[in-house]
Amino acid sequence: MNKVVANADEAVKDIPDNAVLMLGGFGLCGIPENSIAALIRKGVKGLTCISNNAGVDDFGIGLMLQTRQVKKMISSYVGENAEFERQLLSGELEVELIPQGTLATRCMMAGYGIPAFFTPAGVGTEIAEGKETRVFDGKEYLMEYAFKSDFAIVKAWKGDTAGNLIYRGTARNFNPMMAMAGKITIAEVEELVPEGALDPNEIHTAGIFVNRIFKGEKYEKRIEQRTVRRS
Amino acid sequence: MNKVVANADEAVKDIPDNAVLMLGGFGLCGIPENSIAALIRKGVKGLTCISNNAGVDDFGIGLMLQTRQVKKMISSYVGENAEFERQLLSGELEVELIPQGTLATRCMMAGYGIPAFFTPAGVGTEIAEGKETRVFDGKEYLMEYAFKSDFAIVKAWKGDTAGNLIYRGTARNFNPMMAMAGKITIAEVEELVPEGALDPNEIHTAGIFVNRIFKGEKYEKRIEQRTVRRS
Amino acid sequence: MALTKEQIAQRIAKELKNGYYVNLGIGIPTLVANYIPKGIDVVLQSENGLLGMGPFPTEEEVDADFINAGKQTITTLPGSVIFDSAYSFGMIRSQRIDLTVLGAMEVSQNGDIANWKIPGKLIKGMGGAMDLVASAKNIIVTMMQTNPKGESKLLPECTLPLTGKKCIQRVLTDLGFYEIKDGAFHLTEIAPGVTVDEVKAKTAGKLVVSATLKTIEV
Amino acid sequence: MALTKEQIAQRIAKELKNGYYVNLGIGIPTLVANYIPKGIDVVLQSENGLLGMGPFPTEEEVDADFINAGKQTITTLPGSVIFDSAYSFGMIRSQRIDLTVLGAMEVSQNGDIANWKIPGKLIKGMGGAMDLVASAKNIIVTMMQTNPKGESKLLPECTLPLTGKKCIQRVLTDLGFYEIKDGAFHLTEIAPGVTVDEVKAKTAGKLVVSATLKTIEV
Repeated sequence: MNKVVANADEAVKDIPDNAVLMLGGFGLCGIPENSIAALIRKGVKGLTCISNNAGVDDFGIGLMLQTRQVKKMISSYVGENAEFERQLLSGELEVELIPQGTLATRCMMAGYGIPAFFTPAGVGTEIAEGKETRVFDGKEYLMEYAFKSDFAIVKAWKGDTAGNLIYRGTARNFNPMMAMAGKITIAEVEELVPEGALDPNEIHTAGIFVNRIFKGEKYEKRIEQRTVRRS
Repeated sequence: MNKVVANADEAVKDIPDNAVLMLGGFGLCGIPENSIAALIRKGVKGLTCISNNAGVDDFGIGLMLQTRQVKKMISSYVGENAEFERQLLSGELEVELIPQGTLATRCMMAGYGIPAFFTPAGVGTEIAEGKETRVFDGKEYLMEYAFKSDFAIVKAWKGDTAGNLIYRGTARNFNPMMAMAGKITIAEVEELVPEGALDPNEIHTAGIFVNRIFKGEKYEKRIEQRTVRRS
Repeated sequence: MALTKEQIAQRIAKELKNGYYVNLGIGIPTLVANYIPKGIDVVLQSENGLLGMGPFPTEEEVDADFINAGKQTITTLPGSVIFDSAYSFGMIRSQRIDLTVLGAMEVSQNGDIANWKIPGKLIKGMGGAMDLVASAKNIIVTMMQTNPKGESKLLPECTLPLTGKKCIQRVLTDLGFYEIKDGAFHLTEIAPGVTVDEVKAKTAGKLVVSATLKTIEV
Repeated sequence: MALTKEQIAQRIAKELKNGYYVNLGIGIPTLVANYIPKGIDVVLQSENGLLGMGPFPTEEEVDADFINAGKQTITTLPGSVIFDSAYSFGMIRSQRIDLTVLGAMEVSQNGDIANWKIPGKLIKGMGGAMDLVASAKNIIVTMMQTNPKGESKLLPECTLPLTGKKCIQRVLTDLGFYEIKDGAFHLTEIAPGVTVDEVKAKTAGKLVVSATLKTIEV
């Protein structure tokens, strides 16, 4: 089972204008750097991006904001980004804010083939407006839907040619759920290995969910908040 | 964080009569052998067991059927068990059959704090009787509820003293979801190691879900269908 | 001549395409694994939690921690993945399985299927069958055309409790290959040496013989 | 004297019990980690996907793949576990977190909380706050008693958009520790040197002074 494509440009080449994308990562941690760069080179427009954050001005999804490729962000937290603010205030950019756990779970449910589920997050807040509510065991819940997306783009640490993925540290975050949730899933990895090189017991994402995989180049792995202690 | 108890008897000592238990395993693979033996020694009665299968006559949950400790089985498949058949036909034992994917997902949802969800399994069949149905994107789904259980008893390969677990091979099956779903979760392991001995990236069940852990003795690991090829 | 079980499996194997993920039920479907065409790379899913099911182990390789959905000891292959049962049915429900092959007791001309329960007989349970039939996008049901009493298993309506409703599009029996559409069994392929009259006699449901009827190559 | 941020953190740290799993929000709550009592074994959860958060790394240890929910570089500890964000909020929703500490802009006497959005100001988003407040069984909200304009943040009703409704039972400010019940803030502990009159003046919501009012030890 060989899902390897040559590079990021090849992987994203059929993503059309106005596509709905999922992009893995939390902050700048575990984001598909190479695929974002390829999307910018390709110049695809009008994107809806489901991603927990929107990057910073000069890294991550922030780069696609600079080039005005994003029509709408669906995120839980979008601070730390001046260009984002400007586009939002000017009305160039739509934003839909979703509680982080709901965001993660709506991705997961897409991968699990479960169209809707109930969560207490947002009950009694503006997030609940227009949503069906329901009481279970005396507690109120909102009904939330699985996301629909055209492409999911994730970043893993190691992957094999069959698309099996292993993430590293907290760079895992949203990547495993999004990998399960795309109509087409693209995975970029730091290390691409042959089938059989990964222990079947240690794989985080099964290759069945991954349509294309490639080895990314020169990961910058930008750090947003470098906090250190004295050694 | 030390969750180690001395042995199986200690782990199950407060399981009362009429408790609702989840028991991990698929067939005889990955079942909590030591805990089942301790439940038999303890002689607790009237149990409701949520488990994909009911063991065979002389192994697994089948042993608890011999001792008439089980009031009700909630399973997806209960063949291969003569005592089970006898008790079922005589009305001594109640059985609730649930599609395997629904069974797995109802465990998972309990661990995820999601009280209800929608699945297509069983639509239009007797499984759907009395259940709410709903159409999403033109397809009909049943609303199913998260399980409630008093104790979940799982079997892992390796575990650390904080309750973090790693399973091996297809002995994983229902164990990770059930581990998340018990009010009290008991884990028995083949190898008990100190905190720090397991790679944080390779752990399948986070210790936060596990209340008690112990090293099981003399795993028999009975094989139900020994199928071999010529070497 | 009606097809043998092996010939049924061989015919199904021709439906396999390169890159397919396949779930094979217990019985005849399992035999399909023996006839995967050369050069066709398929991955077998076992719903208890394995993708990339290998052959049975040798005596030395037998490991109780590695079994398939039929509880048989099996092996893994390079590229195999292990996962829990919820994740496994996640991939089934979200339609990542390209082909599902399963047995049945009855199929109706509306695509209903019954394969888990016979009233009056001891119930063993549906296992994963209800999840599979309700979720899979591409299912082939395979069974004998008639039951041991000689009664047709292709019916106007199922008489046994259903496993799934309006979910089956294709059935392969020992006598023919059928497409279910517009409330009828459309015979598209027939076993060599079997006559259309024999098929008609053994199909209780509405039968339409395809204008392009072919003989199954064996 | 009103409590300093460090003193607030110290007081909260006294609520920690051996074996607690704890989620600490950004700001004052994070400081609690500095005052975990000796002999008390607690595990810090970071909702982006880590249980067992360690201290900041040394320069040499800095690793971009290891960050906390505040996007700060962190380390792991023996016994740490990494998981995905859905699993992380799974443990939050199923109430495995024993104590959640978070900041707020406003709290109402009914237990409503507002801490994510100020109309007219740029919205950054709620992150995990709505999931946490709706799910946690044991929450301490910590904040200054008044905003920079001197207006009380303990209100009859929140004026800002809510993060959660009727979910807060305990609030610790620089002036006092409150239990919210029966539609009122019950002052159970007061900062040393602060008078009940000052608390009254700075509490817009209904205030009840506990008969067993204690002074917070600092």
